[in-house]
Amino acid sequence: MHFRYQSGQQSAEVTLERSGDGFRALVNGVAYAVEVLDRQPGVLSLRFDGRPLTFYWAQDGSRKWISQGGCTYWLDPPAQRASQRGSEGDGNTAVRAPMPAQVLAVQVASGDPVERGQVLLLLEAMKMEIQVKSPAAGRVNRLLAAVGQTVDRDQLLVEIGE
Amino acid sequence: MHFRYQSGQQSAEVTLERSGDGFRALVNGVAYAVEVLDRQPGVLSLRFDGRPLTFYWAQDGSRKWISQGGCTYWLDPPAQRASQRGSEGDGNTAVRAPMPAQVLAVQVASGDPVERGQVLLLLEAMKMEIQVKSPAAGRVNRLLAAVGQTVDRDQLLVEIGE
Amino acid sequence: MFKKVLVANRGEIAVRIIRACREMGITAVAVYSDADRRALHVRLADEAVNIGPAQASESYLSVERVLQAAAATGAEAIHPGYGFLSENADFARAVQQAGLVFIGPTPEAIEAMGDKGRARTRMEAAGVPVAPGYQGLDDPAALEAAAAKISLPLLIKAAAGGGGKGMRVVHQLSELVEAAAAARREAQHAFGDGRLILERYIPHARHIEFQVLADQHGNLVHLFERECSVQRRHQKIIEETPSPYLTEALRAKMGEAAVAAARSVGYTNAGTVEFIVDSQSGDFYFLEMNTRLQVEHPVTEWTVGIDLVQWQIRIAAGEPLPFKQDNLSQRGHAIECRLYAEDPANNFLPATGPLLTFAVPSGPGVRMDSGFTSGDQITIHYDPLIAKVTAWGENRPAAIQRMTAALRETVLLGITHNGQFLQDVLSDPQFIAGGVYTTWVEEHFNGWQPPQCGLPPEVLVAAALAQLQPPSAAADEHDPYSPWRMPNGYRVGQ
Amino acid sequence: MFKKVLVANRGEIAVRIIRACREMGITAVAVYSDADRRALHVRLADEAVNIGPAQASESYLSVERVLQAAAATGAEAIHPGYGFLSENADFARAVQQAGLVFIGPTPEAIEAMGDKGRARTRMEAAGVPVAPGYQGLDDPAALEAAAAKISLPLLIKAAAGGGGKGMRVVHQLSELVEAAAAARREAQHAFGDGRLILERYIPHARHIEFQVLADQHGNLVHLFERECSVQRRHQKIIEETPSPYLTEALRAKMGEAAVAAARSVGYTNAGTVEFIVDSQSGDFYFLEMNTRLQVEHPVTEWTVGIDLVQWQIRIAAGEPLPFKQDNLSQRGHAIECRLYAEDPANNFLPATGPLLTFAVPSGPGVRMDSGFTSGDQITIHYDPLIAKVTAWGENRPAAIQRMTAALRETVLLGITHNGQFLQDVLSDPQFIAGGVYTTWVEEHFNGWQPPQCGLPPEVLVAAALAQLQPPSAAADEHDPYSPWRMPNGYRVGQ
Repeated sequence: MHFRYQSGQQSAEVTLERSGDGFRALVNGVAYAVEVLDRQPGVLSLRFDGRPLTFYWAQDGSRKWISQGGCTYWLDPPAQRASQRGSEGDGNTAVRAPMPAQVLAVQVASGDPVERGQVLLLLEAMKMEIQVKSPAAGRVNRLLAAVGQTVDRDQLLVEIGE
Repeated sequence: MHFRYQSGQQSAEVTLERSGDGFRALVNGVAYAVEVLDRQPGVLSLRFDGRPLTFYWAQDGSRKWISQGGCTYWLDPPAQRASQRGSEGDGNTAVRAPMPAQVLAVQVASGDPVERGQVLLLLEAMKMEIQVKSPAAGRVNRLLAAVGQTVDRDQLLVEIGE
Repeated sequence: MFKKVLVANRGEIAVRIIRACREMGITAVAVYSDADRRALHVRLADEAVNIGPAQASESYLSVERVLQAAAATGAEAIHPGYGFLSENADFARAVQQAGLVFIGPTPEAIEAMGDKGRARTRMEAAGVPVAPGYQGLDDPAALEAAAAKISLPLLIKAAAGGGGKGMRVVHQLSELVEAAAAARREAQHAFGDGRLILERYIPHARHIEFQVLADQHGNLVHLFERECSVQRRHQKIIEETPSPYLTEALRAKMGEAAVAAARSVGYTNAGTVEFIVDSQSGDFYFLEMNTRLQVEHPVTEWTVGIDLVQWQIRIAAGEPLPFKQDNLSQRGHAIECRLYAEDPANNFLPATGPLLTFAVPSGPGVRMDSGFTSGDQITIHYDPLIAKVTAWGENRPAAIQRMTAALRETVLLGITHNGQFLQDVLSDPQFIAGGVYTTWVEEHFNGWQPPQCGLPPEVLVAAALAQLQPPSAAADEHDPYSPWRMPNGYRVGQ
Repeated sequence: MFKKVLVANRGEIAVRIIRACREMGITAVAVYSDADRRALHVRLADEAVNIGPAQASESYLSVERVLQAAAATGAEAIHPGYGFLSENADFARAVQQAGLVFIGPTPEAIEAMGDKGRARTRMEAAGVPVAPGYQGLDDPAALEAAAAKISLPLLIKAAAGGGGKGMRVVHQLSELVEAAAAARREAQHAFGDGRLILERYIPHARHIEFQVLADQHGNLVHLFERECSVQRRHQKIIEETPSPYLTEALRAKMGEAAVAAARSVGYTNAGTVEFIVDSQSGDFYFLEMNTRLQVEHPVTEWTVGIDLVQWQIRIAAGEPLPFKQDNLSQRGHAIECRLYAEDPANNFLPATGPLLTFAVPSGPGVRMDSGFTSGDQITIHYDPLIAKVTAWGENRPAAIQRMTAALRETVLLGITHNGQFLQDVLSDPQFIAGGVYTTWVEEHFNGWQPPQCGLPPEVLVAAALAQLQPPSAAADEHDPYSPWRMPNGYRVGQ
């Protein structure tokens, strides 16, 4: 059984073979003896090369979250990292939401000239209000946010062009 | 959707119909408004006729265990109560294990005459030893337990006949 | 005692209050917005009433809707928790006028402490130290005259509000007028009230607060301090008691000041007097009084052995406190860590998402207060507080060790949170030495990034095994203990 | 301090000790039998060593195997927990001879207290009250002569053992010789030692024990009492502290006796001196000393504010106790309930099976010590103890209320257990009044049956909804909060 994972820049390959009561695992070519101690929905306890370890995991779409010993990891299927940030090389400067939020106010209109540092929008989340400022002087080429709209973190709000 | 359950002597019928965001439930002919508040593996929270209630449940073969408000219930599919105790009307007196245990000693042999109160076997479970005594005078007609054997609660150990 | 209490809140504090009611044999009524229709506090309550849409202003902040819910369910008293309507004197008054009991202080006490400017005046009169400063500064000339009498740096604060809004630090007199104008605009915008207070700014200040408890029969005690200097954006992250800073003499002095402050406004029920302490000189100054239960109340409960929520309810029902100041003492040390849905590597900005998996720590000396379980959602509508982990130990090092172990056991998948950041603070030598102050996190953890955990082989193998289908039952028949044979039940933390 | 400790036990106490090690930065090594290959204590430990088959005699009771495991892992000390090898002087000696540290008293102290007859003699010499009685009664004439000097009823006990084996109550002198012969046979069979002790039998006796703690530098203190009179088959079910029976004067007297008892055998580490108290007269008598950690130690930890397991380890490592008797006091009230896998409606006989679902209570003042999680199996091989629930409250009624709420929150599906029985005991007026004694459960709950919960409609509807398949995702797209849309994660107790 072969599995491939990607996490940020790193990728890895895992092979599992049944071996006695457990498994022989190959991770990037290195072999480990693994036994499943316990298996419950979302929890997995292993004896990994003799060490007992408990993992909590959850699936969110194609992403796997795993927690062990106070550290959290996420694993994606390989080659899934189609650059979410898209094409920013078109001369426009993208202004994105720094947090998931509701749009409280939009203080520019499409076509407006803007200065560097000028407040473009007000966002609010969890009783906290923040100003989204223009990172550059230019013109509002696209305005993709409206008052009352809910936006995700990193969602494109405004494109500033020349 | 129709469901039928049995618990000991009691049996009941449940009908569920989707209704708005929730369900209309009919239990033995009486209607209740039900909304599912939360649903996780083994846990179910309902708003039942306006009252929030959380249930924990588990399935063991065909038996459903449910816990709510400090009480535990078990539900079986209907007509499944084929008398586990079997035919005891054959003139024999059945001697059953009062607890799950390992058989420590068998102090009678098949065919032996026994007196009322005579120790037939010794059982041990969880560091506790108990004597299984004959409920009647008679003869050991069948001996179904051997030293070292693990027995369930209510498992037939000996039949005492005339 | 009340038969039925309405809990006008949500999240962990609603759960906490519902638990207290259950232990006291009181029926607990929850209220909820549309976004909280399936929330834990709703699932745990005996009854639950919808009070409007997700926006707090139309649900949890609506005096009318909350009172309607109380009337509809026949609740005799309302516990406001913290936040929302808890420090709203009009609400407290409306509760009384509806013939119900407000579980908290009188509307008059709330009002007396609600305005920072007026509270400052009252505290001075009561002999409680306030930071050198002035208020009622309407024109630039008065401002400059006042500033000249205080040594630099200066702090400009809004008289009406809190939470850092309308606050400015002035290091040079030349910045004064412009800073004041900006602060006034911000205060006017946020509170509809542009009045300002000018105070000496205390660098390396510690935030140390005293819990007070008072019945309706004149008994008023303090339950010692909580050190709350580990803050980001003026919000507490880690609180503990006893404070590693206070000497016995200073503790006694501040405790007396807290009692005097509360007594001067005829305070009843639970409240907290917050002080700013100059860590160089040991001088302390009244900051404000929170006229309600505090988020961090569990560390006091651990060390003083008093159930604050149960006493809030008993005091509101008219019971007298059975103890005096001399009967109270602290035992051991307790710490609280706030698990926030936020990204410490992104200026601590809020994060939202599903709690796919939420496993809580257990074991002796560990307490978890949470308003959520696995499967719940954290939305943009409310507070980022997911849960509070508190740990008690025989002394401060033991409490820190236990808290560290508890945080390592806490599992929170599906959402960005500050769990790793909290672990880093707990292991920081300066924190361990007790030498922190309110701007310490900002200065010391500026640019913080989560430690690179890498991709250890065991995690990759676990991921593969997690997605592996169990073999047929027959395959493991030889092993009566095989985990693949286990029935598929509910399971809890270790 | 030790770098690595081997925990020679299983179940909740192994988990408890592993936790203490983790908090102290010590690597914890678990041992396990074949039946426990996947047990919680194995999953939680840093390392784990198989020590043999399911039978305890060939695994957890094997001195050789445990020492081999310690040698193989490089452990410096062994914590024996309770039961198994914990009161085996030969084991303690073998540990020392292997150059390791036994976390417990000296072999000599274990031996001095291990034989009831010899311990009785030593206690008399140390001025500790023992019940009027005699030992070394080999022939019927000596027996009758001794019996004539004690008032009826009489208690015959095995000198070598415990746990009720070889025990007989004699109400008439005419029964004496035959009862003694039967007791002697039973004792010979169980302990290989037929020696008997004859004592006055105390009806309506209370079992009250004192926790002691002693370092290797001569400091010896008691940590107050535990009332353990709620028993079935000589095994404790519910324990609490303070005892509702003791006056301050009697507490002080018994505490002194406990300290004298421990000091007379040069006791070190944690131990418990058990007394029988005549509830009519208030007279108390030494029963035995348990030279190990006790199951019910959490109630002492709650009220005294001392972590007993951590101190056991520190004492074994040579640390001195930093407190004296006068520094110790109790705060509030704590109760423990033992959740047993047994059928209270079937003479409390053991039950086995899977823990399909095990949800533990939470909230302030509640602690759960368990050796199992959902999916684990309870087998016939070991103890019926599934978990211990402990609750702390400001006073006894508050602790009882909290414990009742905690038991109602505890979910244990798939196995017969005593959870409902415990709730019934807690709500019994005689228990609430504090008027119980060691035979009270047998007398008062004889023929107990679980209350008929019936089949409420909500339970039937929940069963149907539990087996209902979620609708297609599309069906609930209009509801962003639909529980059917929730991802399928792990979830923990409320």
